[in-house]
Parts: sequence; C-alpha cells; structure tokens
Amino acid sequence: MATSRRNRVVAGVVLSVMVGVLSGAAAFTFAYAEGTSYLSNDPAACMNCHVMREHHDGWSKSPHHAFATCNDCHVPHDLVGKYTAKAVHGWRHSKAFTMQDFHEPIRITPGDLKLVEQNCVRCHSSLVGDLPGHGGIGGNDVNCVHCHAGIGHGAPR
Amino acid sequence: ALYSNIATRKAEATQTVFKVVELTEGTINAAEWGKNFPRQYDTYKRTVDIERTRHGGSDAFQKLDDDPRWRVLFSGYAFGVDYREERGHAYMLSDQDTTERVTDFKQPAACLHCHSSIIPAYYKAGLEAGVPADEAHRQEAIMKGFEKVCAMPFAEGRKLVDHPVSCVDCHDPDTMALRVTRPGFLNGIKVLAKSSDPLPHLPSVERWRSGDRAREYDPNIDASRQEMRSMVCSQCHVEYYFKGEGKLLTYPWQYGLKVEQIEDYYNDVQWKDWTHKVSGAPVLKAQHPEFEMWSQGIHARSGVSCSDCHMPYVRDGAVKVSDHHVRSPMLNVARACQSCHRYDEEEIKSRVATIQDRTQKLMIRAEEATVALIKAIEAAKTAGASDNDLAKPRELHRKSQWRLDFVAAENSMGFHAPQEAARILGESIDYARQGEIEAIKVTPGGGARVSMVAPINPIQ
Amino acid sequence: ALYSNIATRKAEATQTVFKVVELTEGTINAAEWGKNFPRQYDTYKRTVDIERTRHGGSDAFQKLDDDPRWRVLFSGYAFGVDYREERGHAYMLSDQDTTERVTDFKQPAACLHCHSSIIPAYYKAGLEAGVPADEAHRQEAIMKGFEKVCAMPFAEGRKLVDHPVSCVDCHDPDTMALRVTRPGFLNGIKVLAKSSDPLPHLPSVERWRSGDRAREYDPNIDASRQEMRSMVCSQCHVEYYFKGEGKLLTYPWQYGLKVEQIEDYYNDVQWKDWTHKVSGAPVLKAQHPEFEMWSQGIHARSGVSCSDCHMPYVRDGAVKVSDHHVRSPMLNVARACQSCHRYDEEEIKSRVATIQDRTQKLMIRAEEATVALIKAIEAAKTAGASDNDLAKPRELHRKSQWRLDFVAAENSMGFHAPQEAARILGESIDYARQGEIEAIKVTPGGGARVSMVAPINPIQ
Ligand code: HEC
Ligand code: HEC
Ligand code: HEC
Ligand code: HEC
Ligand code: HEC
Ligand code: HEC
Ligand code: HEC
Ligand code: HEC
Ligand code: HEC
Ligand code: HEC
Ligand code: HEC
Ligand code: HEC
Ligand code: HEC
Ligand code: HEC
Ligand SMILES: [Ca+2]
Ligand SMILES: [Ca+2]
Repeated sequence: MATSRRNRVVAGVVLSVMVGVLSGAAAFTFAYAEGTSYLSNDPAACMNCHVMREHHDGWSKSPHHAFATCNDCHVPHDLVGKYTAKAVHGWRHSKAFTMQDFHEPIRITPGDLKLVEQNCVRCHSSLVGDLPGHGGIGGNDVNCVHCHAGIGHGAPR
Repeated sequence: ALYSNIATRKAEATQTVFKVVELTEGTINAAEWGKNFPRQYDTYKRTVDIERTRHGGSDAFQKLDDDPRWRVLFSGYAFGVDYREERGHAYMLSDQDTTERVTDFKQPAACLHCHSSIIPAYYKAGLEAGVPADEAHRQEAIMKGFEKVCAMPFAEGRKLVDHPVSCVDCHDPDTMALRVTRPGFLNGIKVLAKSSDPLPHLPSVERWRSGDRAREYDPNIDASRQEMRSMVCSQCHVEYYFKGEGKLLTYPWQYGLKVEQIEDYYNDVQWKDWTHKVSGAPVLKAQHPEFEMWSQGIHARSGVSCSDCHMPYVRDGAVKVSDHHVRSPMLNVARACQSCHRYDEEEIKSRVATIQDRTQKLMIRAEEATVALIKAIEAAKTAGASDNDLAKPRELHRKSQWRLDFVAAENSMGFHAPQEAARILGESIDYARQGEIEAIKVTPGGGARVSMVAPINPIQ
Repeated sequence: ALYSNIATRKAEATQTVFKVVELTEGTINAAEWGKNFPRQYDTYKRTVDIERTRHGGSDAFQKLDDDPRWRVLFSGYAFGVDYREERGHAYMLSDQDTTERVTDFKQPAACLHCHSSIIPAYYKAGLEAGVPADEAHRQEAIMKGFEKVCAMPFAEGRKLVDHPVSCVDCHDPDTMALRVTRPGFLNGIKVLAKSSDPLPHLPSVERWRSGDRAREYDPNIDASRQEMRSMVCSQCHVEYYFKGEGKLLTYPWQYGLKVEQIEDYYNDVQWKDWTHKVSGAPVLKAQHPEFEMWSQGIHARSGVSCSDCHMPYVRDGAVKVSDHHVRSPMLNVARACQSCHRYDEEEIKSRVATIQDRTQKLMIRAEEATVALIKAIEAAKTAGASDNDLAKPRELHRKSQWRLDFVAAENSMGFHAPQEAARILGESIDYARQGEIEAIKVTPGGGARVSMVAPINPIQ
C-alpha cells in the first residue's frame, strides 16, 4: 500500500516534470520551495523547510551526526533509486509544504522506513549480518527502530 | 496561487511579536493581551467549547444523577446537592456563581482564589490592610490581601473580581515568562519542599533540599521552565481545605503528596469536612488532586508536564504556539500524544480507554463497599449500638471514603497514575469491608444481610 | 578512524556462522549446537549463575519461610510444603527432581512438558502408539506421544528425558528460525484464537480471526517473528492444569487470558486444585501466568516481547547476539531497557522498584484479608456452622485466593502489567472481606474479633 502510494507519486512526478517543462509553473513551485534541495547531500538543504528543523537539530546532536547525513539514511544508494526517491520526496514534500495538508507530527511512511532500515544494514551489516532475518525490513522481521527509536535525530522524547 | 502561498509560508517563518499595547500587572482583560498575542488569545477563547469524551470532556452534566451512589456518599454535604463535570476555563467564574453549593450554602471568598483573576484584588486589599505600596512590599501585600479576602463571605469577595483565569495569572507581563501567582500554591510548595517525601519529578525541589536552605523554596526563583509548565496548573488543580476561623486556603502537603500522607496531616490537625449524615463519621472531601495524582505517575517521573498534554504546541504557519484551548487531550490526540507516541489515534484512544475503564470498574466496587459500610453503620445504630461502639466503624468509613473520593475527584479517571489509582481503590475497599465487619460485630443481635455477592455454581 | 575500525571488525564478523556439525530434530545436547553457535551457547550456559534482585533473581530461597502466610494459604496442598523462588533454565530439571512436591507427593509425567527437552520422547511414544513414522505424520505422532506421556507417573516419564530446555525447543535445526514445539501451547493458542477476547498485542491472531478460518490458528505458520520472540517463552510461562484422568496438560484459555475469564473456564469444568484444609473451600492454584499478565500490560501492547527484555542483544566483538543467559533484566538494565528508555540505570531501577513495592504492599494486604477469611470460616465451623451455611464464604474464599495467587505466582511482582495486578488484588481483597462478613453472619453467637485494624486518633 505504501509502495502503491509511491508509484502513484512517481507517476505524478514524471507527469508534473513534463507539464513543468511546458508551463513552468509546477517547476517554479518545485524550485521555489527548494524541492531541488533534495538533489543535494548537504543536510542544510533539508533545512530549507522549517518543518525539517527539529530533525536537523536532533540529528546534529545524535551520535550519527559524525557518520551519517540525512541522505545516508533516507535515500537508497544505487544511483537510479537515489534520484527517483529524491524526486518523489521533493515533489511530495514540496506539495505538502505548499498545501500545508500533511499530518503533524510528521511521520515517516512505511516505505521510507523500509528504505531507511536498508541503509542501517548497509552500514552495520558486519554487526547485524548474522541476525536471522535482520534485513530489519517490516513484515515478519524485527525493525531496527523497534529498539533504536529515534536513532537518527534523538528519541521523540 | 501556489507560489504566493509559499511566499506567505516563508514570511511567517520570520514573523515576530508586535507590541501593540502596554501590559501591566493590572491588565486582567485577556482581550488586551490578545492584541499583542492574537494566536494565543484565539485559542484561549475556545475554552467555551462543549464536547464530551468517554470519561471526561466539557459537558457539565450532573454527576449525582449519573451515579446516584454519590448522593449517599455525600449525604449531609453541599456536594450531595450539586456536583457537575467540570468544563473549560472560560466558565470557571460563572459556574461558581451558579452552583447550588454557592447559591444554597454559605461559602467563603477563599473559593475565588482558583476561579478568578484575583491577584490585583489581593494586592489592593493588602494595601488597605496597611502594607506599604512600594515594589519591595508588593508580594507581602498580595499575601496579606489573600488572608483578608479568604476570610470574607463569598458575596463580599465576589464584588472584587470579574474575570476568569487570565494571562496575567500565568505570565509575567514584561517578559511573558511563566510564573506562579497563587498564594495557596506558594505557601503549599514551601511546606512540601521541607517534607521528606521524595520528589524525583521536581528536580528543583530536590536541589533546594540538598542546598543550604538559607531561604525558603520559591518556584519563581528555583523551578525550571519545564517544571513551571506544570506548576502554573498546580496553582489550582490540587487538594485543599480552609484552615481555621480565617478560612485560609491551605494545601495539605506537610508530609507529602500521597493519599495517606495527606490523611496523616488531616488527622494531626483533627480536620473533617463534614459529619456524614447517615453514618455519623467525621469524613473528608477530596477535591481535584490532579497535581498530587500526576506526581505519582510515570509521565511526571519522565518530566512530562501538564502543558505537554493539555496545551501542546500547534504549528501556526512557521511558528509554534502553545494551544491555549486547555481541554481533554482526547480531543487533540495528534498534538497531545503523537509527538511522543508513534501509534495511530485509534490505538492511543483505546489504550487510554483500557486504563480508564479498569479504574472505573474498581472505583464502582469501592463505591459499593463504602455504601455497604454506611448502611451497616446505620443498621447498627438503629439496633441500638452506642457512639462508643461505632467509633471504629466510623474511623474506617473516614479512611475508605477519603481514598475512594481521592480517585473519584481526580479528573483523569486514573490516567495520570494508573497503578497508584488502583492501589488507592484497593485500600479503600479493604477499609470499607473491615468497617462493615466492625459494624456488624457491634450490632445488637447481629447485623442484617447488608452486602450482596454474585453467586457462582459452587464446586465440590 | 571509525570506518577503518569497522572494517577491521568485519573480518572477525564473518567467522560466526560456521557449520561444524549437522543438527537434527534429535540433537538435544546443547553442547552440540554450541559447536556451530559458540557465542549463544556460552551465554546459555550462564543460566547456572545465582544472583538476587530486590524482588526476583535466581536465589532459590524458600518462599514459605520468607512469608509464612503462604503456609496457611496453601494448607493441605503440596505447595504448602515446598515452594521456592525460581532460578535459571539450567536448573529446571534437577529442581523438579528435588522439590518435595515431587519427592513427597504423587505427580504425573505431564510435569516434564516444561522442565525438559522432551519432544523426541513424545515422538517416540507416538510411534509406539502406532502413528506412522513418516514426515507427514510427525506432528501427529508428537501430539499422540504427548497424551501418552502426560498420563504416565512422574518416575516413568522421567526416564525418557535427561536435558533441560535446549536449543531444539525454540529453534528449527535447519534454519535456526524460532518455532513453537510445545503441544500444550499449540493446543492452548488454538482455543484462545477462537475466543472473543480482544488480543491487540497478537496481530497474527486478529488477522486469523478476520480470515476464513479454513484451518486452525498455528503460530508456526501465522505468527510474526516479533510474536515468536514471546511465544517461545509462552510455551511454558503460563497458567495450566491437568485435565481429566489422562492428566492432559491444558492451558485454560477458552474465554481469554484475563484472571476472571480463566476463572469462568475453571468454574465451567468444575475444576479445583485441592480442598483447603482449614476452610474446606474448593480452591485453585495459579502458576506462573507470565504470558497472561504480560498480555494485559503496555509493553505487550507496544509490541515489546519477552526476549526484548530477557534476551536482549549483546555486542560480542563485531557481532550482536541474543543474550541466551535468560534472567532478570534488573541484572542487565543497560541492554534490557536502555535501548528504549534513555534514563540512567539507577533511575530505571527505581522506577521498577516503585511499581513492584506498590504491588507487594497491596499483595500483603490481600494475603491478610484472605488469611482473615480462612480464620473466620474456621471459627464459624468450630462454633457449629453447617456446610450449607459455609457454602457462600467458601465460594468467596475460592474467588479471593485465585486472584491473590494469580498475582503472587506471577513472577514480575506486578511489573509486567502494573495497573492490572493492582486491580486484581483490589478484587481479591473485596471478595476476602465479603467472605469474612458472610462467615461471621453464619457463626452461631456471632464471630469473635478475627480481623485487626490499625487505630488512628478518631476525630469528633
Ligand atoms: C520543501 C520543503 C522540504 C524540504 C526541502 C525537505 N522536506 Fe522533508 N518533509 C517536508 C514536509 C512538508 C513533510 C511532510 C510530508 C507528509 O507527511 O506527507 C516532510 C516529510 C519528510 C519525511 C517523512 C515523510 C516521508 O516521506 O517518509 C522524511 C523522512 C523527510 N521529510 C526527510 C527529508 C530529508 C532527508 C530532506 C533533505 C534531503 C528533506 N526532508 C527536505 C518538507 C520538506
Ligand atoms: C542514522 C539514520 C538517520 C539519519 C542520519 C537521519 N534520519 Fe531521519 N529518520 C531515521 C529513522 C530511523 C526514522 C524513522 C523514525 C522512527 O520510525 O522512529 C526517521 C524519520 C525521519 C522523519 C519523519 C519523522 C518521523 O519521526 O517519522 C523526518 C522528517 C526525518 N527523518 C528527517 C531527517 C533529516 C532532515 C535528517 C538530517 C538532518 C535525518 N532525518 C537524518 C533515521 C535517520
Ligand atoms: C552511513 C552509514 C550509517 C548508516 C546509514 C547508519 N549508521 Fe549507525 N553508525 C554508523 C557508524 C560509523 C557508527 C559508529 C561506529 C559504531 O558504533 O559501529 C554508528 C553507530 C550506531 C549505533 C551506536 C551508537 C548509538 O547511537 O547508539 C547504533 C545503535 C546504530 N548506529 C544504529 C543504526 C541504525 C538503527 C541505523 C538505521 C536507522 C543506522 N545506524 C544507520 C554508520 C551508519
Ligand atoms: C530487539 C531489540 C533490537 C533490535 C531489533 C535491533 N537492535 Fe541493535 N542493539 C540492541 C541492543 C540491546 C544493543 C546494545 C548491545 C550492547 O550494548 O552490547 C544494540 C546494539 C546495536 C549496535 C551497536 C551499538 C554500540 O554501542 O556500538 C548497532 C550498530 C545496532 N544495534 C544496530 C542495529 C541495526 C542496524 C538493527 C536492525 C537491523 C538493530 N540494531 C536491531 C537492540 C536491538
Ligand atoms: C501524559 C499526558 C498528561 C499529563 C502529563 C497530564 N494530563 Fe491531565 N489528562 C490527560 C488525559 C489523557 C486525561 C483524560 C481526558 C479524558 O478522559 O477525556 C486527562 C484529564 C485531565 C483533566 C480532566 C479533563 C476533562 O476532560 O474533564 C484535568 C482537569 C487534567 N487532566 C489536569 C491535568 C493537570 C493539572 C496536570 C498536571 C499536574 C495533568 N493533567 C497532566 C493527560 C495528561
Ligand atoms: C485550590 C483551587 C480551588 C478552590 C479553592 C476552589 N475550587 Fe472550584 N474548582 C477548582 C478546579 C481545579 C476545578 C476543576 C476540576 C474539578 O471540577 O474537579 C473546580 C471546579 C469547580 C466547579 C465546577 C465543577 C463542580 O464541582 O460542579 C464548581 C461549581 C466549583 N469549583 C465551585 C467552587 C466553590 C464553591 C469553591 C469554594 C468552596 C471552590 N470551587 C474552591 C479549583 C478550586
Ligand atoms: C486559576 C485557577 C486555575 C488555573 C491556574 C488552571 N486551572 Fe484548569 N481549571 C480551573 C477551574 C476552576 C476549572 C473548572 C471550570 C469549570 O468547570 O467551570 C478548570 C478546568 C480545567 C480542565 C477541564 C476542561 C474541560 O473541558 O473539562 C482542564 C483540562 C484544566 N483545567 C487543565 C489545566 C491546565 C493544564 C492548567 C495549566 C496550564 C490549568 N488548568 C490551570 C482552574 C484553574
Ligand atoms: C493557565 C495558565 C496560562 C494562561 C491563563 C495563559 N497562558 Fe500563555 N502559556 C502558558 C503555558 C504553560 C505556556 C508555555 C510556556 C513555555 O513553554 O515556556 C504559555 C505560552 C505562551 C506564550 C509563548 C508562546 C507559546 O505559544 O508558547 C505566549 C505568547 C502566551 N502564552 C500568551 C498568553 C496569552 C495572550 C494569554 C491570555 C489570553 C495566556 N497566554 C494565558 C500558560 C498560560
Ligand atoms: C512529552 C512526551 C510525552 C507526551 C506528550 C505523552 N507521553 Fe505518554 N509516555 C511518555 C513517557 C516518557 C512514558 C513512560 C515510558 C517511557 O519511559 O518510555 C509514557 C508512558 C505512557 C503510557 C504507559 C504508561 C501508563 O501510564 O500506562 C501510556 C498509556 C501513555 N504514555 C499514553 C499517553 C497519552 C494518551 C498521551 C496524550 C494524552 C501521552 N502519553 C503523552 C511520554 C509522553
Ligand atoms: C518490558 C520488559 C519485560 C518484558 C516485555 C517481559 N518481562 Fe519478564 N520481567 C521484567 C522485569 C523488569 C522483571 C522483574 C525482575 C526482578 O524483579 O528482578 C521480570 C520478571 C520476570 C520473571 C521472573 C524473573 C526473576 O528474576 O525471578 C520471569 C520468569 C519473567 N519475567 C518472564 C517473562 C515472560 C515469559 C515474558 C513474556 C511473556 C516477559 N517476562 C516479558 C521485564 C520484562
Ligand atoms: C506449563 C509449564 C509447566 C508445567 C506443566 C510445570 N511447570 Fe514447573 N515451572 C514452570 C515455570 C515457567 C517455572 C518458573 C516460574 C515459577 O517458578 O513460577 C517453574 C518452576 C518450577 C519449580 C521451581 C520453583 C518452585 O516452584 O519451587 C519447581 C520445583 C517446579 N516448577 C516443579 C514442577 C512440578 C512438580 C510440576 C508438575 C506438577 C511442574 N513443575 C509443572 C513451568 C511448568
Ligand atoms: C521448556 C519450558 C520453558 C521455556 C520454553 C522457557 N522457560 Fe523460562 N523457565 C522455565 C522453568 C521451568 C524455569 C524455572 C527453573 C528453575 O527454577 O529450576 C524458568 C525460569 C525462567 C526465568 C527465571 C530465571 C531466574 O533467574 O530466576 C526467566 C526470567 C525465564 N524463565 C524467562 C524465559 C524466557 C524469556 C523464555 C523465552 C525466551 C523462557 N523463559 C522460555 C521453563 C521454560
Ligand atoms: C527458550 C528459547 C530459546 C532457547 C532454548 C535457545 N534460543 Fe536461541 N534464540 C532465542 C530467541 C528468542 C532468539 C532471537 C531470535 C530472533 O530475534 O528472531 C534466539 C536467537 C538465536 C540465534 C540467532 C542469532 C542471535 O543471537 O540472535 C542463534 C544462532 C541461536 N539463538 C542459537 C541458540 C543455541 C545454540 C541455543 C542452545 C545453546 C539456543 N539458541 C537456545 C530463543 C532460544
Ligand atoms: C523494545 C522497547 C522497550 C524495551 C526493551 C523496554 N521498554 Fe519499557 N516501554 C516501552 C514502551 C513502548 C512503553 C509504553 C509507553 C510508550 O508507548 O512509549 C514502555 C513503558 C514503560 C514503563 C511505563 C509503563 C508502566 O508499566 O509503568 C516503564 C516503567 C518501563 N517501560 C520500564 C521498562 C524497563 C524496566 C525495561 C527493561 C526491563 C523496559 N521498559 C524495556 C518500550 C520498551
Ligand atoms: Ca471536564
Ligand atoms: Ca527467580
């Protein structure tokens, strides 16, 4: 269900980019809202939206600050996947930010959580590689954040 | 449309406070403050809203009709005549004016301490009592005026106030910093700080205790901002009584905040709220011990303040403002709970329901036990038992009813401290049934069957 | 530096899973498994350690000496002779051999279900009973053998086993995946799934319920890995009784997991564990309802499994392994709690102590009430009350003692579900004191003073 939402959004992105090229309006929105920030690896880029500020603050105090940037955790690390995801995020967040129609507090989508945990394992496979099913990926598995809640930007409390 | 919309968003991000009007200690009218702080004022006004929740909300129904056992439990006392579900801050003064507890009974002006924006009135009364009018003596004047007003009849004191709780009661008009203004709390917390009750959830008190104690504990000097986010509420959401002839409003915290510590204090000072009309026992009335109950719970222990749940931050464009529509968090779960608990709204509501339903079931059990005790004492008396015979049953009625009422009068139906609420009810039941036993024993000719038990098919 | 640091550890990491020996369903000896999984085996062996905690730990002291009220409460039953604090898994078989409940009383081999690595023995017994020896009939043979062995005398069954719980009891030898092997649990959870008791903490059961129910619920097919992390423990850490002549080990979950639902089941089947020697009541014995109590708590509700707290991951060089030194989390707070609760160890311990001390205080109150009831019934009987007179007091003794024992026999001193434990004790107290009242009423000439109350200075 999360993935189907993603697919719909991907379609939306592709479409909007085309429309954007033609009309420029969507593209302008996307750009003005720093949707393009998503193409950067600099955490400051995420900060272009105040709603990301707390996560940035939390991250800069977390142990990971030294090892992992937002994108290390939040985007896939194969090139295609990386830019698709960035486009998807960029569009979804820009739209949400503009419409102000998103649920607060902001919650990660199941799909993105899955993605994040793939990144956990990418870096920590040496440590968790032997744990049964520790892809840590949803479904019949035990998720990293079940125990390491708030690992990225400090526990919610 | 879209891009101009985004432009507004970005503008908001940089918006700051415009000082439209001068605010002083004398500015009681919230509308005035609202000119400088429109966002907070808008939400503050919403406390007029009426909405019910499973165990709370702001529909001021008659609790005595909802559960008639309370007519028996309160018999001979004003609460047995009119006792309603409480509602939003906007109503605090008018609800007090119209309750039959005021219209049909004599009450002191001490009542107004928690139902009105009364500090300027206290100050004025203090000056009239001769305290010098300079800044240095300001607090002294307020405390003096507090004593004077407490002693007045309700009607006389009522003339001195005209506004429910207002901004100035919780905020410093110059800095907007939180502060405690209520004399009752300032006195109470001082005494509590001197007690030996461990208060891990109030670190500033523990710090003061381990210091030289050169001066008394003062929340406005010692408390952290996070503590203040609870203390401003605890000015009023606490157990209290009127001490002596001067009807001085007093918080009974000399030995600590737990139900039995407060009881010890009342026993020491030989306090009773009234003599129960049926049992003749010298009983106590508990009143909204939210601060005391919260103090026993895991949230307080984890540094979670009243305001975190009852005044959560809401994002208004780019700025976060505290929701001054103080109400049941069950009407605002996303902001009140989800910032800390990652479950969907339905799940969170059902967790709260589980805790509250459990509490209520046990509470009704305690009500039935205490009512059975009252009936047993009545039966014993009718059969000719002497006051001397009835001393112990009455003593046990006092103990059981105090514990029962402590949970019933607390307004979260056990949520603020689930296990503690259940423990207190367990003790209430024990004392009530022990009292019934004592009553039966002193009943000439043995008591009639006064308590009922649901039968199961006995196993042999 | 850190990255290279990780790199060097990587080499170490790949050594872990190295198939030295073939493991089969027949491999009971943990040492064999240890050759493939030395890290887990090392920690598994440590369950021999002895260490005490405030309310738990692994020092097998005599509970009857620690709190002699239990000699009265258990009078006429094996538990009144020898009842110890439980300890590590390594001792489960030898402690069963040496308890006076086995040496001095007749027991069935059903006992061995949870005290030994018994599946191969069940399988063998199943084949002997004529179930075909092929893979397709394997589970059928095990279930058949289970029935056969349950019915044997203890001594006879004991000859079939020689190892405490072992790897094969929780792990599939091929995949190492978690699995449930115990017939008692497989039968129990099936019945539970069919009940209408809401089980939000077991999503796979709720999923099965909303499905077509074509086949019965099977944890090894339906349960998620996170659920398995609790179910492997719930094979044994549950309430049980021996059904009928065949002494078939049965988990009483037909109506649900709550204390009153289990009581309803026992009443339906007219079950009693023994007749109380002093009161003559048909009483029940509760046994380690950890799974049942945990199910009522907020941790279960939040998806926190037994293993999360009792088998936390431990970093062993470059790899993380589950700590197979199953024990009190209070001996391992850093790993058991701090990954989820970011408070220092002392703070966490004192939160647990607050919950457990509260439970214990209320539990002792319930013990005293139930003992008072037993004495009251005795007094009534001595004074000449008939069995008919005593039916109701005895019925209430059954109810109060069942609830008291449900909390006392549960091994977390209320921690697994703090409010629920207190609620249960509150009900226990109510029934005990009601029973006392009923007993006094049927006592010819009125009962003597059987219950004691601490006096306070009465207020007039
Ligand atoms: C254009 C403004 C903006 C920027 C720039 C931005 N975000 Fe967001 N982000 C949002 C909004 C608005 C939401 C809420 C969307 C929703 O819940 O549907 C959000 C939600 C999220 C979520 C949770 C929802 C999901 O999609 O899973 C994640 C994770 C996230 N952002 C990460 C990032 C990262 C990483 C960056 C930088 C690479 C970033 N954001 C930059 C506005 C932004
Ligand atoms: C070490 C990995 C890691 C890093 C680095 C990280 N995050 Fe996250 N982030 C997570 C995880 C894990 C979650 C999901 C939280 C949960 O489910 O408890 C998350 C969730 C979020 C969300 C959704 C809100 C929520 O709580 O679900 C936002 C927004 C977000 N991250 C933004 C950021 C931004 C911006 C940065 C960089 C400043 C960042 N993250 C850095 C791991 C990380
Ligand atoms: C870009 C690589 C990278 C990613 C992605 C990453 N980590 Fe880490 N993490 C590290 C490094 C490097 C360290 C420090 C060395 C160590 O302790 O192993 C670390 C430390 C940790 C620690 C120990 C310190 C602490 O904060 O307690 C935990 C736990 C942890 N990571 C869990 C996670 C989880 C869970 C995720 C995914 C949500 C994740 N990591 C994602 C690189 C990463
Ligand atoms: C059931 C709970 C649980 C789950 C699930 C879990 N962890 Fe952990 N993790 C722990 C505990 C407990 C520790 C601490 C071990 C220790 O201190 O010896 C730990 C330690 C770690 C560390 C090392 C921290 C340090 O101090 O160096 C890393 C890295 C880590 N986990 C990553 C992960 C990743 C990645 C996942 C998902 C694939 C994961 N964990 C899933 C409980 C868990
Ligand atoms: C962790 C969250 C939390 C904290 C902290 C908290 N409360 Fe509550 N409070 C609740 C919930 C939940 C209810 C139940 C509301 C309902 O039943 O609708 C409640 C109920 C109440 C009510 C009755 C509301 C109604 O709808 O009638 C009052 C009054 C109250 N709390 C005051 C306080 C005070 C004063 C404090 C601090 C001393 C406090 N609360 C701390 C969550 C909290
Ligand atoms: C220490 C503060 C305090 C004092 C003193 C006080 N009240 Fe209140 N009152 C409250 C709080 C807090 C509530 C809301 C919680 C509740 O209703 O339990 C409340 C609620 C009420 C209500 C609405 C609910 C109900 O009980 O019907 C009435 C009426 C009321 N008070 C009358 C009075 C009267 C009359 C007096 C004096 C005898 C008085 N109050 C003294 C704090 C106080
Ligand atoms: C000056 C005294 C006073 C202060 C300060 C005060 N309250 Fe109240 N509060 C009351 C009274 C009185 C009522 C009952 C009003 C009525 O029923 O007419 C009340 C009602 C409430 C209710 C019930 C609302 C409803 O819809 O049922 C909640 C919740 C509450 N207060 C929480 C708080 C919190 C949180 C704070 C601090 C941020 C606070 N109060 C500060 C006196 C006070
Ligand atoms: C019952 C107590 C109470 C009353 C009455 C009250 N406030 Fe507040 N106010 C609070 C609390 C608690 C906070 C949070 C302060 C903090 O976190 O430091 C707050 C915060 C604020 C802030 C800081 C920004 C924010 O929203 O967090 C402003 C401005 C403010 N209040 C204005 C007002 C105005 C204007 C009124 C009257 C209309 C008012 N307050 C009445 C308790 C109160
Ligand atoms: C500021 C953070 C915060 C807020 C806001 C908050 N909680 Fe909690 N809650 C906690 C913490 C901390 C614990 C204790 C467990 C822990 O240490 O993780 C807890 C524990 C709980 C528990 C289990 C303990 C118990 O009493 O049974 C429940 C249920 C709960 N919260 C419900 C709520 C609800 C409902 C709300 C909103 C009305 C709420 N919480 C608001 C932080 C918070
Ligand atoms: C959230 C953590 C947590 C979970 C989940 C949990 N327990 Fe416990 N358990 C504890 C604590 C804490 C104690 C008390 C230990 C003590 O008093 O020393 C305890 C005590 C016990 C004891 C007695 C230990 C001793 O030292 O004597 C047993 C047996 C036990 N639990 C079994 C279980 C089982 C079986 C489950 C799952 C059905 C479970 N626990 C779930 C934390 C947990
Ligand atoms: C359903 C599983 C199960 C069955 C059947 C079972 N036990 Fe246990 N036994 C346990 C568990 C779990 C513990 C540890 C928890 C506890 O002691 O409460 C335990 C603990 C014990 C202990 C050590 C503590 C004590 O009570 O002294 C003895 C001895 C014991 N059992 C004997 C027996 C005997 C004899 C029988 C048969 C009459 C039996 N067990 C049947 C699960 C079981
Ligand atoms: C085959 C039955 C069986 C299984 C499976 C089982 N236990 Fe036990 N457990 C026992 C028995 C029996 C004892 C008591 C041993 C004794 O006292 O001699 C015990 C004791 C314990 C103790 C007390 C240790 C102490 O130091 O006091 C804990 C904690 C515990 N088990 C937790 C668990 C957890 C967690 C699981 C699952 C991961 C589990 N058990 C699985 C039968 C079992
Ligand atoms: C009482 C149940 C129980 C017994 C007995 C048991 N285990 Fe485990 N084991 C577990 C649990 C629970 C896990 C965690 C599995 C998961 O998270 O999926 C586990 C995990 C493992 C893992 C996976 C890696 C890890 O550490 O998480 C290995 C390997 C393992 N056990 C080996 C053994 C060996 C070898 C033995 C015998 C010496 C053994 N186990 C006995 C319950 C048990
Ligand atoms: C895998 C995560 C996890 C682990 C491990 C864990 N907890 Fe919790 N704990 C929670 C959650 C989730 C809650 C419920 C509050 C909430 O929703 O945040 C909670 C609530 C609590 C509470 C408040 C509720 C209550 O029952 O009073 C206490 C106390 C607590 N935990 C103590 C512990 C202790 C002690 C341990 C270790 C023995 C422990 N926890 C292990 C996640 C965990
Ligand atoms: Ca209300
Ligand atoms: Ca033990």
